[in-house]
Amino acid sequence: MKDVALEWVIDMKIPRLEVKELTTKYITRFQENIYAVDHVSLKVEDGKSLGIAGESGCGKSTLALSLMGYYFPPLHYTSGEIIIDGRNISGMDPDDVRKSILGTEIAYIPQSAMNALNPTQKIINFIEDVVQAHDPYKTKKEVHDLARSSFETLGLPAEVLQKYPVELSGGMKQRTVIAVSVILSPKVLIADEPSSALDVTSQKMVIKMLKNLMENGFIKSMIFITHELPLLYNVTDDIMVMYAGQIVEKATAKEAVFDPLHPYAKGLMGSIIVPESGLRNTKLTAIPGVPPNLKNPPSGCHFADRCKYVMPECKVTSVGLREIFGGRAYRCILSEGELREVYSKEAYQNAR
Amino acid sequence: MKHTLKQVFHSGKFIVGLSIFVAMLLIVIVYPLIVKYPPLEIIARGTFFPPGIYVNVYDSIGSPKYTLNLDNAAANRIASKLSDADRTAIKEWLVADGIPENQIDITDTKSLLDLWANNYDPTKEVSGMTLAKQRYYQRLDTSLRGILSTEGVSIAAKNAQTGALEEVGSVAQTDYANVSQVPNVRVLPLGTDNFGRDVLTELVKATSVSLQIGLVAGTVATLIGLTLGLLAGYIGGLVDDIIMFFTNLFTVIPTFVLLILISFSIGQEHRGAFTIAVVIGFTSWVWTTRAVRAQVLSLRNRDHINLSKLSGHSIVHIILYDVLPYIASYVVMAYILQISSGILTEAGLSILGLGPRTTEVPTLGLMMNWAMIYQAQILGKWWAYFPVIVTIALVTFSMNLMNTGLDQVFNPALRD
Amino acid sequence: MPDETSVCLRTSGLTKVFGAGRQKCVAVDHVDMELCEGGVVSIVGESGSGKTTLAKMLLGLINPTEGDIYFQGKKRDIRTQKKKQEYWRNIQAIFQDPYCSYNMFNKIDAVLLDCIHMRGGRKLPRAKKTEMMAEACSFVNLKFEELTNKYPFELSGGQMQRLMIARIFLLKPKILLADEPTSMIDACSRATILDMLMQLRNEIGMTVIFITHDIGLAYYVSDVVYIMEHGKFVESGCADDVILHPKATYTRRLISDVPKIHEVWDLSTV
Amino acid sequence: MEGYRKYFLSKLLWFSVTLVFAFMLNFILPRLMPGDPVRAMVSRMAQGMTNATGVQAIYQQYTELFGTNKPMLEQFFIYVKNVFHGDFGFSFSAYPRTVASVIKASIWWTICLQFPAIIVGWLIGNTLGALAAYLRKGFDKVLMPVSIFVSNFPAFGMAVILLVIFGVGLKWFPTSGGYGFDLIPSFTWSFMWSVIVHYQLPFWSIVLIAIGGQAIGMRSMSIYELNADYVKYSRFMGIKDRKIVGYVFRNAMLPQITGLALSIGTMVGGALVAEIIFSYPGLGYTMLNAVMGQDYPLISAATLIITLMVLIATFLIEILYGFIDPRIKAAQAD
Repeated sequence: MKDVALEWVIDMKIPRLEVKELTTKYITRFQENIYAVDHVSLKVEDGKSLGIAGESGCGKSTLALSLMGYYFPPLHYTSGEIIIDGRNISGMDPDDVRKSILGTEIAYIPQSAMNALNPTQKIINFIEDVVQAHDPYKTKKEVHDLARSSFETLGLPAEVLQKYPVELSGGMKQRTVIAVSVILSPKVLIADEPSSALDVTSQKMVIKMLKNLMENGFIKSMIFITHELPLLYNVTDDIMVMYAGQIVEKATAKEAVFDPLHPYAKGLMGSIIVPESGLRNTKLTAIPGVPPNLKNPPSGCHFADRCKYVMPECKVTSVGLREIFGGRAYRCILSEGELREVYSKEAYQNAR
Repeated sequence: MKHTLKQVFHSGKFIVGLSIFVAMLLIVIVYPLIVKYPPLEIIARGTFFPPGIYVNVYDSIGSPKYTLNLDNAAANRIASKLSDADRTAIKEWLVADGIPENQIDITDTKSLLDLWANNYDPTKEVSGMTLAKQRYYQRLDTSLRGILSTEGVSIAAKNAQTGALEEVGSVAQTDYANVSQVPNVRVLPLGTDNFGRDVLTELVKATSVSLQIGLVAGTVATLIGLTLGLLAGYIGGLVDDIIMFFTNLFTVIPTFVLLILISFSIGQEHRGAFTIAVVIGFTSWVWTTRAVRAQVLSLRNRDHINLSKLSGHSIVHIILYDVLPYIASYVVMAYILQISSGILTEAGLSILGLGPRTTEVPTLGLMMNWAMIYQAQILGKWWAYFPVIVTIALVTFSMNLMNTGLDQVFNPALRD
Repeated sequence: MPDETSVCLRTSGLTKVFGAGRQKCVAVDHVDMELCEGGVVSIVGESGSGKTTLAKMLLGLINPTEGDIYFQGKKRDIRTQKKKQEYWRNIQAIFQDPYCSYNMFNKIDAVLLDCIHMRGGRKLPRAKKTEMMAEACSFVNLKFEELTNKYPFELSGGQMQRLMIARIFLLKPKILLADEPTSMIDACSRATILDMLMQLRNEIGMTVIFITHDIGLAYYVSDVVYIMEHGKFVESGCADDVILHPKATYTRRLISDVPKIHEVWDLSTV
Repeated sequence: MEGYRKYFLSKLLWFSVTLVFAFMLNFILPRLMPGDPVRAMVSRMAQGMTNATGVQAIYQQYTELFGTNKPMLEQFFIYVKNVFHGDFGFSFSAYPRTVASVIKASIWWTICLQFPAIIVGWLIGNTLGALAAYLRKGFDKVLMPVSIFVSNFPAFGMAVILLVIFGVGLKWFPTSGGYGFDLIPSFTWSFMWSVIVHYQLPFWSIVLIAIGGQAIGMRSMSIYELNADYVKYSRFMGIKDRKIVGYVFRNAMLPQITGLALSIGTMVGGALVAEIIFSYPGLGYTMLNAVMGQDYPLISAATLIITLMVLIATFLIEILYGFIDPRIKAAQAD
């Protein structure tokens, strides 16, 4: 009994995935550095899912790639730590990461499942390669049994295994990719826009599958990346908003959507469109301007140029992430109270 | 646009290709301005004179004489007369005579002749030597003495009245003529060919003709290919089906074989350089058509075309301003390739004897054909074929290098 | 139902078939629709529903296999280039992908000048043209002075789409067909584009046909909504009715499958 | 399998259509010559012949063969019928041998020389191109320009250079012929050895030419494939780089097979010229002799045979391609 209790305590204490001040960069053909992920820290605990939101080019997809701890050009690791189950993988030998982390500890679902599978290989042969890359002594039969049982549990027909990717429909392909990703029962799943290329019905099926994976304990935690905020709100427990390579807001899904603190997050949430009554009476928020070029990011707040509430010091002082009560955090020079005051004043004026 | 052009000129491959090509072009243009010999004039009686400076012997006797005392003159003279076979034979005799082998260096003419002069004794019997071999050594000895003589030679002329020879002058071994004072000197940097023509002058002319053939063939092929590609891609439907039917047909039917048939059917007397070029052009449009069609197909559904239509522009305007600029880079690349393959095809045809008729102008292929017929490659007359191969290779290489450079600029995926 | 005079565009039995034989594909299947002057109409459908094909037929970019289009009560006639030009003075479009909508070899001035010329302004003095272009740019919050001698691809996606609206501002057509004008644009620039479109509609009183796959967006912008499935309209009507009280199974499924934030998104229905 | 059958049938249909067209070209082109083609032919070649009865015999035989006095369509059917019986008439230059016997004597030399050479060149070229794409840096920097240079090197140039270096200079291999002049074709060791030795230079000159173009094509294909999404995904699933490179090369190689089918015609053209340089007793050399001897029937037959060979080779390659690339099956199943 005591052991169980202790394990429970440890489980609570040590997050499944912890990232500390991770910075990665792209090196272009012209040897320019683009810091697409800039000192990002995050924590995901067991049974929790984390969503990452942001507009295109904010670095959310790069963050997904960077979290794998396995880098290839043009993406390069710069600094920071990635800790999975207490193991720091950022300093590990790439081949060790490949063998003992990828697919078994942490798995990835790519943005475009359409092209994620080798077109000239049957699904089952790819699964064989995946399994044998981690355990070369597994026999073909064992792999086939594993694949079949795993596909059946996930509600996919076993015939899919004998097919080539081109023979599958878009939604089926995406679900197959998810099934392949979790074949080695990874603890953490990183899904990068897994459903944005699909129609709404297939999207719903994919989301349902992911949620089932979480609920049935196939995976312990999930990081879900998308630009579709309503989707994110429905899928994950927590939401992080990224802007120009940095995290600007970190909160529970509900707080992030209905009570954002950072001016950018506020704008983003104000632009949500869902087919619900009352939509026609809301005024959508627009944020003028474009995100900064990450080749030479501004020295102060990255959002300063587009911010409605900008002050002269915003452009010069670099702003850190402010942690507030309840695990929330945001990146702004103003305090929580000051921000709320600004927002309520604005709402009052709009109402008049 | 400007930016892309700048990128093109930053591509190393393109620059190297362009430099080689421009250099060749300059030579082809400038050389005939300086050297005005007719390229197909037969100047040599005999085949394959090696490259060098040809000095008129008659004129050099008549030109002012200078006496130069040069130490190695005699040795050089002997060295040039003494063949390798003779040297080995001398060594053989000397070894048989008992001289240690390591003391004999057959490349050192002076010491070899010294040893010979000191040791050779025609009367001496060497065991195992045949009579014939003995005779050979005796003859060798006599001729060596002749070479070694320090006497000059007399020049005699026939007396017009008596018919007797009279000495009119003499040439000493130390006499020199200044080449620039000899009235008749012909430099043949690449010797002469099988017909006795100056290879270099012929080569320059041939390069220019071959480039023109390539240009005509390339232009014809590109124009046909561009037109058909645009029609097939832009209009689509039945037009596309018909054009693609013929395009696929001519892709599979080997062009070269088709060319052989056509060239032969035209007949020797009708085959001029221009005709051949046009025929080559007419048989090689397939690749351009394919490339242009593929590009136009992907462009056709781009919204800028739709927008242009909505702006009320005519089909001609749309093709000229909205389609052509986008495919221009591909067309230029295809054009470059067509020119270079046109040159190669002409050469291949000519080697078969189906090139332009031989009487008017040389082409690179014809030069190759002549060299092959006269077996220059077997006879070791490298100057008759090697410069031709190098020229063809350089032309096609430079063009393809430019093409690869362009490709890397326009297809970013191929960059490193 | 609107009376006959206010209908500016009507289709009857509009059909488009691609291919033949076994590859035959009916993209648009006997579509009837009516468009009232000054209204905003949305056509909502998933990819492959035929909405873009329908749009292209309405624009006169492709010919229908069957059926007719009536423009301002008369049967549309665009058989000659001249008549086409006339028709296109009345109907214009904004396309989905701003990066593909411009000829990258033409400068921004050329894009706008084209519109002035199309409205018959070819002979206007240079200064007048510049003034018109500057006015159009300022309408969409762009500075004309900064745009001259620039190419469209030097702008951001949102700016390019705004330039498209400036184009419409100059052309002042009767009907604007917006084919997913915001789907390639970030959410926070979307509102700007939509606001500008609506403002322009109010100013010049044009009719807007909004083509989208996003049923929420359709609800937000339009008065009338058509729901399209496999080339057919399955439901149509006033936006509030269709979205809040859908009748067709397809519409109901479509709406229930879209994630919401105030209402519960029921995953069990898949 | 259904999809593949459809693919096969469509290819077969296409092959037949091309075949008919090739026949027609071969039939029509000589008839486009001004004047009576048979008269022109016979009078042209009669310059080189002294045997007056022979000339007359040939003239008779060709009016028969071409049926010049009959309507075009009938002429065509006569022609096709004769070709199917292997009857191409008499050769002018090798009279009284028939064209069929001349072709029969040389066709195997060409088949045994060119197709192995093209396939070996294709294999080596693809391997090098793949390596260049994968290794990059130094290897690529050297291989690329060399490939461009070699692939654009004239086929005859390569042949001549090999001949001069290894035949004339080093004397490792004989410079001409398919076997020693003093030997009679037979299954003896000395004859076989002679054939093998004579085979080397023409073979390698064709291989070298084929390598360059294939290497360039394969390099671009591989670079394209290396950037594909499945590469990233496979990496993140922990699959070893070496295995992923295997996927990439397989996928890049498959389109190269179609590339081979498309370029085989061009390659054969170059290879014919290489035969000429080495006086190799194949169709290329036969064709040279026919040109020199103004032997029209022989040229016409040789071009037809080569076209047929290329068509069949293309057809076989495409059939093979459809069999091994699953993407084809899927595309056809639609």
